[in-house]
Amino acid sequence: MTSPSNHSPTGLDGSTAVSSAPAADLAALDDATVERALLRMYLIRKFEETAEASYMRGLVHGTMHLSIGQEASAVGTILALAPDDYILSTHRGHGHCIAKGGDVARMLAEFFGKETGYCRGRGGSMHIADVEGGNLGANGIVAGGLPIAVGVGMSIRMQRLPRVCMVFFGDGATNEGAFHEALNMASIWSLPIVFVCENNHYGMSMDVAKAMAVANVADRAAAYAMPGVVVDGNDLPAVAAAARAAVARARGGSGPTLIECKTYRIRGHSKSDRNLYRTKEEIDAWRSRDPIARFAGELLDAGRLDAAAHARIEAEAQAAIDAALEFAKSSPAPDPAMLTHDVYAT
Amino acid sequence: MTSPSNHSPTGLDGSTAVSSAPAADLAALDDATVERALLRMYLIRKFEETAEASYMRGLVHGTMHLSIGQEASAVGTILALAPDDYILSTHRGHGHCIAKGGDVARMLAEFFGKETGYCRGRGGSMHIADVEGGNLGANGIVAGGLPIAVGVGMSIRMQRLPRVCMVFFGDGATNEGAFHEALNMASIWSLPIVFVCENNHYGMSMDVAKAMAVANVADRAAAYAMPGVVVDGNDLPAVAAAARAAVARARGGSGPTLIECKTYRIRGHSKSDRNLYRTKEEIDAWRSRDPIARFAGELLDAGRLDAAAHARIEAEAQAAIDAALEFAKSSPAPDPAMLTHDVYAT
Amino acid sequence: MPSSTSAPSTATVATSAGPTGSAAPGSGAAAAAAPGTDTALRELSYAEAIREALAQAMSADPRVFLFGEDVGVYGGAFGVSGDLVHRFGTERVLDTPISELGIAGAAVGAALTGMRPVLELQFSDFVTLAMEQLVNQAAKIHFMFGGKANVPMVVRLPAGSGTGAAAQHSQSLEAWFAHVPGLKVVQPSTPHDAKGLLLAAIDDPNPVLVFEHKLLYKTKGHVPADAYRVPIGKAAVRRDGRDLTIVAGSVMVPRSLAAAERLAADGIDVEVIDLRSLRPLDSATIEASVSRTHRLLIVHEGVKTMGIGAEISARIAEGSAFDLLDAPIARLGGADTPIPYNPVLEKAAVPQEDDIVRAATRLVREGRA
Amino acid sequence: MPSSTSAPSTATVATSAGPTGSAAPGSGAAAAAAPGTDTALRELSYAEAIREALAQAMSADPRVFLFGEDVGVYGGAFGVSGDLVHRFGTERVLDTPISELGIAGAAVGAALTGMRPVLELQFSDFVTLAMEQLVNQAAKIHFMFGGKANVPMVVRLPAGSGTGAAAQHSQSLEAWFAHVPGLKVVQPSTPHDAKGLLLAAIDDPNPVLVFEHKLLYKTKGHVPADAYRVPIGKAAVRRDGRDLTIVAGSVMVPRSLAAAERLAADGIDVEVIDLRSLRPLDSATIEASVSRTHRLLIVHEGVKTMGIGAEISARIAEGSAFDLLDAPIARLGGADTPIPYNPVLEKAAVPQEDDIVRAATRLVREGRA
Ligand SMILES: Cc1ncc(C[n+]2csc(CCOP(=O)(O)OP(=O)(O)O)c2C)c(N)n1
Ligand SMILES: Cc1ncc(C[n+]2csc(CCOP(=O)(O)OP(=O)(O)O)c2C)c(N)n1
Ligand SMILES: [Mg+2]
Ligand SMILES: [Mg+2]
Repeated sequence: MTSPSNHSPTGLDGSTAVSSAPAADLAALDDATVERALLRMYLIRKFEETAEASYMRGLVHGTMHLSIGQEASAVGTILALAPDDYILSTHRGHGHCIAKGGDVARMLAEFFGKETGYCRGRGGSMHIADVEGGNLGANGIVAGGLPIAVGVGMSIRMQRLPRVCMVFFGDGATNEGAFHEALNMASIWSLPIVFVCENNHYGMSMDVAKAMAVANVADRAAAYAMPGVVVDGNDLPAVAAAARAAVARARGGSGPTLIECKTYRIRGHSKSDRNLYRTKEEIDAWRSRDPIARFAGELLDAGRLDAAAHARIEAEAQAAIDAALEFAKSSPAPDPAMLTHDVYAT
Repeated sequence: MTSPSNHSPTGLDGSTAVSSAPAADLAALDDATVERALLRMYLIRKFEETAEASYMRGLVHGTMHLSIGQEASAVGTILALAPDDYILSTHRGHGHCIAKGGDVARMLAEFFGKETGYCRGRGGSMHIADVEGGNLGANGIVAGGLPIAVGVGMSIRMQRLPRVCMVFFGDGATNEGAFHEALNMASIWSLPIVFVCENNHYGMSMDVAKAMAVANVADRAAAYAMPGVVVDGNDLPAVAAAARAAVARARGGSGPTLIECKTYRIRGHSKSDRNLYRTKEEIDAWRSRDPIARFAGELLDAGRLDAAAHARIEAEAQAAIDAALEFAKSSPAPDPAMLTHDVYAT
Repeated sequence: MPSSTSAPSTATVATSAGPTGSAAPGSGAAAAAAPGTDTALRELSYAEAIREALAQAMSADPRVFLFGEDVGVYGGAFGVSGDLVHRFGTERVLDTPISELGIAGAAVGAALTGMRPVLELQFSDFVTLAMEQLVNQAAKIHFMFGGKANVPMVVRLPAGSGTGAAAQHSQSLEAWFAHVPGLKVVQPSTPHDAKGLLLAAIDDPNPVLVFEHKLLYKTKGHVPADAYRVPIGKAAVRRDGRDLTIVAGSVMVPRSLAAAERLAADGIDVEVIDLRSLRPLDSATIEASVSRTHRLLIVHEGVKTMGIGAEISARIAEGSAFDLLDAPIARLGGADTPIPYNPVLEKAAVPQEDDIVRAATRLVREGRA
Repeated sequence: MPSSTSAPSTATVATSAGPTGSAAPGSGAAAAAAPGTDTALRELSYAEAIREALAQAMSADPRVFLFGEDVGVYGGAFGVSGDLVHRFGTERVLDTPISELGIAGAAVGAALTGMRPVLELQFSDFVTLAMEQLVNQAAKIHFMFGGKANVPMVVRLPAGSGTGAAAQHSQSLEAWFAHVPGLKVVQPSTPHDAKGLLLAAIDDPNPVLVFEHKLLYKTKGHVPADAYRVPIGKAAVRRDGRDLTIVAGSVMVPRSLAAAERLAADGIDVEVIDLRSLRPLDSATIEASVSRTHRLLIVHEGVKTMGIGAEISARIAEGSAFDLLDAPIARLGGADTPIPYNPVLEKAAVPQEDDIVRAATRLVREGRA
């Protein structure tokens, strides 16, 4: 089967989303929270667009994995976390970092390989970490963060901290052995972990429907006697509601939850992607469910936001990214003489 | 929790065995088959006892993993296979090899490290393979055979052969990532594989109830949209019935099945085991469900075997093992000058 | 037989088969060869050469198949498999889930039962997930089973730095596998060898790891149309010289050849040996060269400490060339660091042409690198 | 400062700290020390010494915990953890499922967030399943994150052959990790160092791999009661000598010391250096010795090709000792084969005392091993 499949967004592949009460989900978020959520979604979108444009203009090298279209998943889940909770992110991790409160200037500086970047130019896009902010890092290895999350959960438990660890991964990552081992250990030890699968329907070119035999990644939670929750990943209030429940469960000592956010990656997997495995129609159908436009629309409809405030938020995001770009460009590069410093901690 | 748990054999941990028709399961086996099954069970038991005694007398070095108490699982499943079907075995693999028709003399010679052994003394207990007989080898790596089975299944499929691959593993192995990756691939590609989990309730000292959160290993099959079957692993006809169904399904192109044989390891995990993690009562309770005595008893009760035939079969097994021991002892050791031969195929 | 020169890393490298590198005539059908092509002029890229080898092997032998992540319609992360799925179908060019341990084991199982699998690992760094199957199973089964089973499988591993992919996507781990009896390890540096070594690897009854270099995929060179083999275990002299032997592998070969031209202009006459195979290691070719030049510089991208240069240095020093050395053997290898993201640091982390020129000059002029 | 002799592999090895091995006074509470013991006579086995180090570290620091397969009530596959679970409870001596990749990653996560995990892998061979987390994550996080996070974790790995456990349970893979910047690798040969190096490893802010040897677990030696540290990165001279330097690690140290006694009776005076750390490698101590003895024999159990001896040989030959060598450096290492099951073949596959005596004699008498 080399023909691209069609993942219609409307049916969510026949699965039922957890939230059947969209109004209640939105009502559960206070005004400050909805503004913060919208701002962060815009920050992510504009960050990704700026990263892409910088790449196209040859300002950065390497590769990048953009999360355009997946903003509600990153922001909605992390809304449920406290500042000292932990996250572990993925190769497609810019959104998680911003959602957790990361500084877009230090992120973009990292993308530009600068000494002022989060990783002082050593890590780049795939390794951005904001350890002080609770972001224990993006990861270049698919499913690489999952076993690490188990250790973070153990650490929280042994230190008797009221924290939670939220770990992100894609649909493709759920076929790695690491996924299985991690979910099993988290479950038998009732660790305070929230597993968030961002199912964007493809692992690179591999259709999730060809890569696994079950309809939902969340169905796999049963193998660990863990709650598995499917949520419309482009619906911010719904994602936030699912995450709140899972975080409360984890913090309360009742153990981990697997949340599956059904969403879609609008851009190619990385720069080398020619989109041979999917149709333009499929991409367009998902484009029409843009999570930012949708959330903003709901807020306007519900009278929770007016057009002026919306414009102000978008402009604030744009200004932050513009400043970040300036910062990134003008920051100094690392000193090559320092090449082998920071290999070992002292 | 350092106190040993108690796995009562009667309740099978609350799970329901697949077979609710014991009489029919037995009736499904013809006379030649029941005799063969009983003979092979006795061969296994006596092989293991002889291996153990040889070890105790210092005739062999290394370690060994005995399957005493698990004979019905090995013999019952493999009864469903044709001679050119494949098996992949485990560190606790003597029973599988014998059940597949392996020569006990060449097995014992291998255990003694002799040139006449299946592996010419290079492999030992943990690596006995009878490639010509369709036994692709025991494996020293827990879950090591599972990914290999996927390749065997692919090979069968691509060569358009009517064969099946049956792969064995323990309960402990199901927590390895390899288990997950293998079952997933077998399922998405509908490969002709039968996965047989011999759940003897412990992975070394680790209680299966502590190592996973679900009641049955078979419950994990759901994560792969694969049938999962729990069977009383000490009930030979029931095991055989479950295996026949799974083999037929695989051979018919309908894909893999996960069979879980609930059983018990009567001996320690290996020579170094002091049984600190389980009670004498538990061991005794399972001893009373000895699969060989039970099957022989059923046969006698059902009039399928008389005492004389029973005695003849047991004696035949004993004679074969005695001859094997003689063969093993008197066989030549490998020539040390050949040390680095057979590292590469030519 | 000096080969023509080459510019730094991405330039065309002319293929000089060299004394030990004469290509054996291939046996398989040259399915992908353009008929009537003048083979003397026939140029392919390294990626195209690999694809041609795969196509020829699959056409000639129904047991051969390719599988891995995104090798199908995507055409491979580096475009190597390209259109093969359209030519051979999805069964023989099979996309897999992201399960490196599982697919490595699947290769073992298929090889054990009569197939000739070729597995692509998307980046060689991910071999860290497949070590169990490669090292404990593939490498040992023939021996552990007393010689009664073979595991004729090939693993292709895109390796190396220089693409800005940072520490987890830029490693050069090939030296590990040279430590594992039962495996063979090759590392082609030219389109010619990329094809010929891959075909030889597919023929081989043992597991063979083929380390390809990401920076070489687009380099072009002469590739004959027939299904020739390049023998595993034979190094190739790429350039003759009197003053110094440079042994290099993979992308370090074009860099060393470029350095050699600059050194020639400075009056230093360098012999360049392309290692090609790491296991078995062709010490004889190196030793013969060193007996003539009396000086040895080894260049590789993998971390210097415990890189393949350590073994080469140790072997040459303990062999008959010991008494003939006019200077201590020198090694250039990767710095003692993960590969950094920043492009300037990234370049500084592995030997570049300038480093080779500098080390070679010192070794010849000052007797020490 | 010649140490006392020792019989072959399983005999008691007297601990001679040697010039570079002076133990630093420890800081932790000596929880497990028998009060009032005369420390000069205090003997423990290698396994007991490790257990004592774990107990002292756990008593002194609540961040330290031990986990792995069967480390709890079973007491560890080789009895190393013994009764620790009864002393520290099941949270700090934690049995895990059989999930090597997962538990290695768990160590990374715990270390990243303030704990000091000590992970036991049941056999070092199973590290093949954990390479991803150790090599891509643990080793690189500090660097990839620009120095802003540490991964202070310890992995204990029982290694080596000699127990009849065959090819998948007998490997010596430590050389691989010496190739990985970001990791530290140690390999104690005595009970004294087994304790001191483990305590140093637990203190270290970096990931440290401790390769223990199965044949050494029952060997006895002097172990002070206090929580002393043996510095990582320092070799120890175990025996002074004039004619030849033998560098050995792990179980090859007692074998080399025994060989040295036999050689002494034959008039050959051997200096024996215990490598102790593979990364960082203490070339200085080796170089200093070789400058005095002018001959070097390296002995290790891991496969000779690409074993740690290759790096040592290369470093010494390219260093200042090059001109001082009276004979080529020689290496004894594992044969080019998986470890066989048959006990005679198994012994033949790795260096034994006789092999060391033979190689040393030839090197000194004939100038070539
Ligand atoms: C272990 C490993 N295998 C393969 C890759 C190459 N790779 C990077 S991202 C990716 C697809 C991942 O798919 P998914 O988990 O669904 O995440 P997505 O990219 O869709 O966000 C692949 C195959 C990798 N980085 N790590
Ligand atoms: C990858 C790996 N991890 C650990 C071991 C050590 N080990 C050998 S058998 C065993 C227990 C296996 O349990 P299970 O799968 O239930 O099989 P059983 O021994 O009960 O038959 C362990 C931990 C191993 N051989 N391989
Ligand atoms: Mg995806
Ligand atoms: Mg078990």
